[in-house]
Formats: sequence, structure tokens, C-alpha cells
Amino acid sequence: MNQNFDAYIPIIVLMTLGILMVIGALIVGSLIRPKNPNKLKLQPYECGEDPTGSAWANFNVRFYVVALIFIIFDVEGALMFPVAAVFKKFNEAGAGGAILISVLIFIAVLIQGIVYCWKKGDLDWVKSYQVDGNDNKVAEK
Amino acid sequence: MFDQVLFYISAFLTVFGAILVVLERNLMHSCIFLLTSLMGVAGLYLTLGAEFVAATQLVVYVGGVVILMLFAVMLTGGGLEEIKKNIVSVDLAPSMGNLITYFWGALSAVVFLLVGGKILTSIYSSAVIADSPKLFIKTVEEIGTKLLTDHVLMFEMSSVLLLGALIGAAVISRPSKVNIFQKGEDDVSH
Amino acid sequence: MSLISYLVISTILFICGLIVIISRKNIVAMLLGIELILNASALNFVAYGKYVSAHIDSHIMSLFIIVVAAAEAAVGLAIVIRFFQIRESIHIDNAAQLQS
Amino acid sequence: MNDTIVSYISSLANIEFSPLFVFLIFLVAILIIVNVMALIGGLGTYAERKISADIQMRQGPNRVGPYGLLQFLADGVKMIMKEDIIPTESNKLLYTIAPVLCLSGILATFTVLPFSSGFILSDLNIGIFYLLGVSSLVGVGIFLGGYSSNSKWSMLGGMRGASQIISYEVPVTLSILAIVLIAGGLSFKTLVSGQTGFPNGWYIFHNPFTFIAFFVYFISALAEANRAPFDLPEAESELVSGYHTEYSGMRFAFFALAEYMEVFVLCGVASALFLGGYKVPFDLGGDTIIGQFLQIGSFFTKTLLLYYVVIWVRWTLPRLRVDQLMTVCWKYLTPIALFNLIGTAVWIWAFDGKSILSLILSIGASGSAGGH
Repeated sequence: MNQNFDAYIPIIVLMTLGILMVIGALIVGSLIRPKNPNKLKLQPYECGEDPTGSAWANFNVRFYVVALIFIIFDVEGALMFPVAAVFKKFNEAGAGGAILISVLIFIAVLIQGIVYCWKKGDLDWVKSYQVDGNDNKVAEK
Repeated sequence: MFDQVLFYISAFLTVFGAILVVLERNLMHSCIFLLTSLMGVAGLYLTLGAEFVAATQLVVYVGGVVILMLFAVMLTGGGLEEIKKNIVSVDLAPSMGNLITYFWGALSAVVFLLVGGKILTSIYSSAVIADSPKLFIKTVEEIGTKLLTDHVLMFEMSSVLLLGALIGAAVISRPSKVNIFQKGEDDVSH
Repeated sequence: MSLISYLVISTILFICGLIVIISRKNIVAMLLGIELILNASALNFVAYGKYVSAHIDSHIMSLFIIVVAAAEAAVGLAIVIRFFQIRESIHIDNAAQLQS
Repeated sequence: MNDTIVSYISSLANIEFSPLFVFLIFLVAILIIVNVMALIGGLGTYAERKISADIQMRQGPNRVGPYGLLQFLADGVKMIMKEDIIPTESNKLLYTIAPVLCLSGILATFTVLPFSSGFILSDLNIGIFYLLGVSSLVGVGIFLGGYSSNSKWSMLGGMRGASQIISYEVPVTLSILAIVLIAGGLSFKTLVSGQTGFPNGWYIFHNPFTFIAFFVYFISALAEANRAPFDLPEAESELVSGYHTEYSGMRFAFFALAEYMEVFVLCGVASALFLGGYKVPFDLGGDTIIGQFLQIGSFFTKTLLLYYVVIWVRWTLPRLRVDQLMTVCWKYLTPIALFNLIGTAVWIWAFDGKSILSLILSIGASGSAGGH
């Protein structure tokens, strides 16, 4: 029973090591590296110009829609993993057909979601614009 | 021995993260402390022998929900407007009502506390009686078997739930096409 | 390392989530609080499952809590973003109207 | 019960270790692995320059050490002596945390990476699923790195990076699910032990669907590790340097190290899942120490060959546009991966989990038996 928890030691140690490596390297570096900052050096890089405004502005909502579709498929994958892990055993016991059907229903329901998003154009990253002769923006289709 | 170390580390991360989510004014920092707290909860699941739930917590929350939250904070202005309000972070509740309402409010709070405390103590005392840890081995396969036999309806219904969430959220967050055309026409007029 | 310690931790999580929901005026922050509360409930399920009933059903319950939490976050944040596009604010007091 | 390197050693030497010794053995093993991985990460930068030089008919680094082999050490010394610059407008806490998240996320994946049947730090029951979960920390790290710098280039790179990493996680997960269906388990030992030392027993040749799944996985892995042709988050010709534009010195070095180690991890997973992993032909050496070293050699050969292919691809193919990137992920790879998943499930149900080669052989055998 004790052995069971020993298996988690590397997770903790490795994650701590990740933190310690960064801290250690920064401390060691602070002994030997130069430190003479000036105002220009501490500016965010904007190709030599003075930066205008904050970068924390609003962003395209497309990024969010992608994250949204992702999270649904992420959860689907999380639920599929234990089912996939026992599929072979059920199949060897002769119950493969019933399991296959329930898995297929599960996937089919979610495929409808991706098909819907595809049809409605949520998967198109940027709606492409065409410019007609008078410089008017015309949405595609 | 090591299970206790794991427990204390995870418990510290959970509580520390949760309290800092409350105290931190910057929304971006709050999200990161939420991440800490969620990873602590994943560690607690490990100490409880629920390996698969712990990994699901990592995959869904760290990989999905937290990034979604960060995106939402980004898209709604970076959470900057909130930073410079007051040092004590919890906003004071707006005062409403008069003396009588406060009296009744205080009285009902006392009653709630007594009832809640009674329930909690009974829960805790029953918990002490039932204090006999049992371990699951190969939780993944047990969960898979359960999902395909006893809980198969929940398994299928969750896919419908996810489909509903996907379509609903996509419809809600879709930028309306009307605006695009209006902007185009505005460009023409100017 | 007994059931009580897990219950105490989940109580702290729940109370923190509740305070966040009550005190913050930012809708995204309130959703953070909801995530904390859902985590507290899922943790309770697994803890009781280990110490009281020794049944794997508790794991499945918390799995579904996580599923519901993810779906809730997706829809909730979609509403927040739509709200921001219309009102240019995510202050909860600006959400007093049903019409745009 | 989870097998660990300690349980392997105690079964080999027939000793029960006390908790302190268990911890010490883990510590030593972890230090070995982390050092080897850091070396591979460092040599990765060297290999990248040398191979690119080879492809472009140049010399490449050749001054520091024999054939320029010590170039990465010189780079490291340069990095550590660089001034540590934190932009004034940046978000200090997030700026510090971002490289830590990237590095911790990648280091934690080494817990389950199967170097050999004994030398695997701990073979968790949830192996591959755990790896997916932990490596998603990298996406958060990249996003925060981009966000905290408060520079427009970083912000664009961070946004692109986060959305690219999460998008391509879907085809990766679905391709892995196809293999999990065949192997019937999530732990890496289960996944690898179903294969043999020779290519005819590898899962990539198990059926036509897994053959496609390997390429889907490999392409998506390139995108997950931000490698060309999917290196949009750090596209140097459009975004200066992407999410780590404002990072200097060691902080930048940790981002780069995490990236090179992630490439190795993803190649390792590909070789473990599809290419037989640590399996040696005829099980040479068995469970002894010599066998373990042969297995490590087998694993590293496959993984480093894939590593070479990754670098080769980088210097061969041009970069995609953002909309093309998303189109490739959502309109090509994800549907193909879903199709693979369904196809594999049906294959296992229809042919009782037999591979295509054994089916052909059995048909041939029955055909010849019928002929007589």
C-alpha cells in the first residue's frame, strides 16, 4: 500500500526541480551578469519606435471560439479514455458489439457539433474579405 | 509516509491558491492562483487513490478551463479596470434596509449558524466513525467498466450535454454578421 | 489524513468560492468562484467515496462534475464575452437589463 | 499498483528499501534523467544548426570543441552572463512564472516516459493521459509569457501559441485513443508490451487506420511543440521572436530548453506508441541489466531518428499562415483522426484485435491448406 504512493514522488520532485532550476540559474546569474538598466532598455520592443498604448487591448473573438470548441473535445477525450482502455477486455469477453455501438453513439453526437460549427463558419479562422473595384470590403459569399 | 507529504503539499497549494483568488485584485493573477488551487485538488485526488479523476482534473482544468478563463480575461480588457480600487480587496456590501431588517437578518444568521453547526458536527462525528480507508486498484478500468455498464446513460447524456454546450456557446459568442456589413457600408459613406 | 481533513479543505474551498462570488463585481471573477465551489463538491464526493462507501461511483460522480464545470465555463464565458461586446463592460451591475 | 524504477531495482536485487532509500533512488534517477535531457536539449540546438548547415551547404558551428560540439556550452555561458531585463510596463509576477510553468510542465512528463522496461521512473496506470494533462501546462506558460511582457509582438505570439497548442491537442488525443483501443490500457508498459521488436509487430503497421494515425499524431506533435512549419508563435520574420521577444538571458534559455525537450518527449511518445518503443528484437538480454541497456538504446535510436526528421522538416517546409494552420487542424486532421478512431474500433470488433499482417498470413495459410 505504501508502494502505491511512492509512484508519485517523481511528479513532485520534477515539478519542484523545474522551479528550483529557474531560481538557481537566476541567482547564479545575478552574481556574474552586468546590471545597468536604462529607460530605453526597459521599454517593450516595438521596432525602435516608442511603444504606443498598452498591448493588453481587446483581441479577436475567434481565438475564444477555437478555445471553446477545444474544451468540448478535451472533455470528450477525457471521457473516452477509460472506455477505450476497457474496450479490448469487453471485446475478448464477447461483448464488443454493444460497447462499440455505445461508443459510436457518443462520438456521433459530438461529430454533429463539429459539423454544425463547420457549416456555420466558426472553424474559418478569418472571414476572408474581397475588395471590389471601389475599395469596398465585401464579405465572402 | 510519502502519502502524508503529498497530502500536506497538495492541501497547502489548494488552500493557499483559494485564499489568494479571493484576495488578489488583478484578475490575471487570480486565474493563476486558481490554477495552483486546481493542481492542489488534483494532488488531493491522488492521495485519495483517484488517479483517473486527478488526471482528468489536470487535462480539463489546466489545459482547458484555465486557458479559456485567461482568454476571456484578455478579450474583456485584461482585467485592468479592477486593479486600483482599494487595498482591502473584498468590496463592502451595499447597505440596504433599516434597523429592523438588520435585527431580523442577524437573528436568522444566528439560527442558520446553529443549524449549520449542528449539521456539520454530526457530519464530522459520523465521519470519525466511518474512518476506514479503502484503496482502489486500477481505477481506470473500473471507471471504464462502470461507464459502459451501470452509468452508460450518464455517459451518453454527457455527450448530449457537451453538444448543447458547444452549439449554445458558439451561437452566443458568434460575432454578428450584420455588423460586418454595416461597417463596410460606413466605410463607403466616409 | 482522515476524512475530516478533506472535509475541512473542501469547506475552505467552498467558502472562498462563495466570498469571490459575493464580493467581486467582475463577471469573470464570479465564474472563477463557481469553479472553486464545483471543485469543493467534487473533492467531497471522492473523499466520501474513499472513506465511507468504498464505491467507485464517487469517482464517476466527480468526473461528471468536472464535465459539467467545463460546459458551464464554456457557456458562461461565451455569455460574458457577448455581454462585453454589447455593453463594453463586465461589471455585474451593468447586467440589470434583459434587453440590449 | 504502480511499477516504479525502485520496484524494478528491488526485484532485481531482492531487497526491500526503506522510505529514505526509495526517495534517494528516485532522486538519483531523476537527476540522471534531467541531466541527460538537458544535454539532449543542448545538443538539439547544436544538431539543429549543423543539420541546417548541411541542408544549406554551409559549415555550421565548427570553432568550439571538435566539430563545434561544445557550441551549446558556449551558448549557455553567454546566456547566463546576459543582463536580466524585465520591461517596466510588464506584469512582474506573471513574467517570472511563465518560464517556470513551461519547464515544470515538460520536466513532469519524464515521470512516465518509458526508456526501458525497468528504467521508467514510475509507470502510472494513467500514464499517457497524465502526460497529456501535464504537458498542457506549457500552453499556459506560453500564453502568460506573451501576455506579461506587455509588448505587442509578444501578445500576438502568445495568443497564437495558446490557441495553436490547444487546437492541436484534439488530433493528438484522438490518435492516441486509437492506440489505447488496441493496447487496452493507459500505462506505458501496457502500451509498449503489446508490440514486438520487429516492425511487423509495431502498432503503426497494426492496421491501415493506425498507419494514418501515426502521421496525424506526428504532424500535430510538430504543431504542439511549435516547430516549423507550425512555428507561428515565434515566427521570426513576422513577430520578431514571438512570445519570448522581451525575455533575455536565462529566462529565454529556459523557454528554448523546454521547447527542445518537448520535441524529444513528443518523439519519445511517438516511438513508444507507434514504433515499438523500447522493444528489442528477440528480447535480447531479457530483464537483466544488459537487456535494459539494449532497450534504452532501442528507444533512443527511434526517438532520435524522429528528432532528426523534425529538424529536417523545419529546414524543408515553409511556414503556414494562421488561417491555414486552423484549417489544417479543424478541417483535416480532426475529422481524419475521428475517422481513424471509429475505424480502429470497428477493426478490433470485426477482426478480434488481430493485426493486418497476421490476418493476411492466416488467410494465406488457410488458402494453402484448402488447396491441398
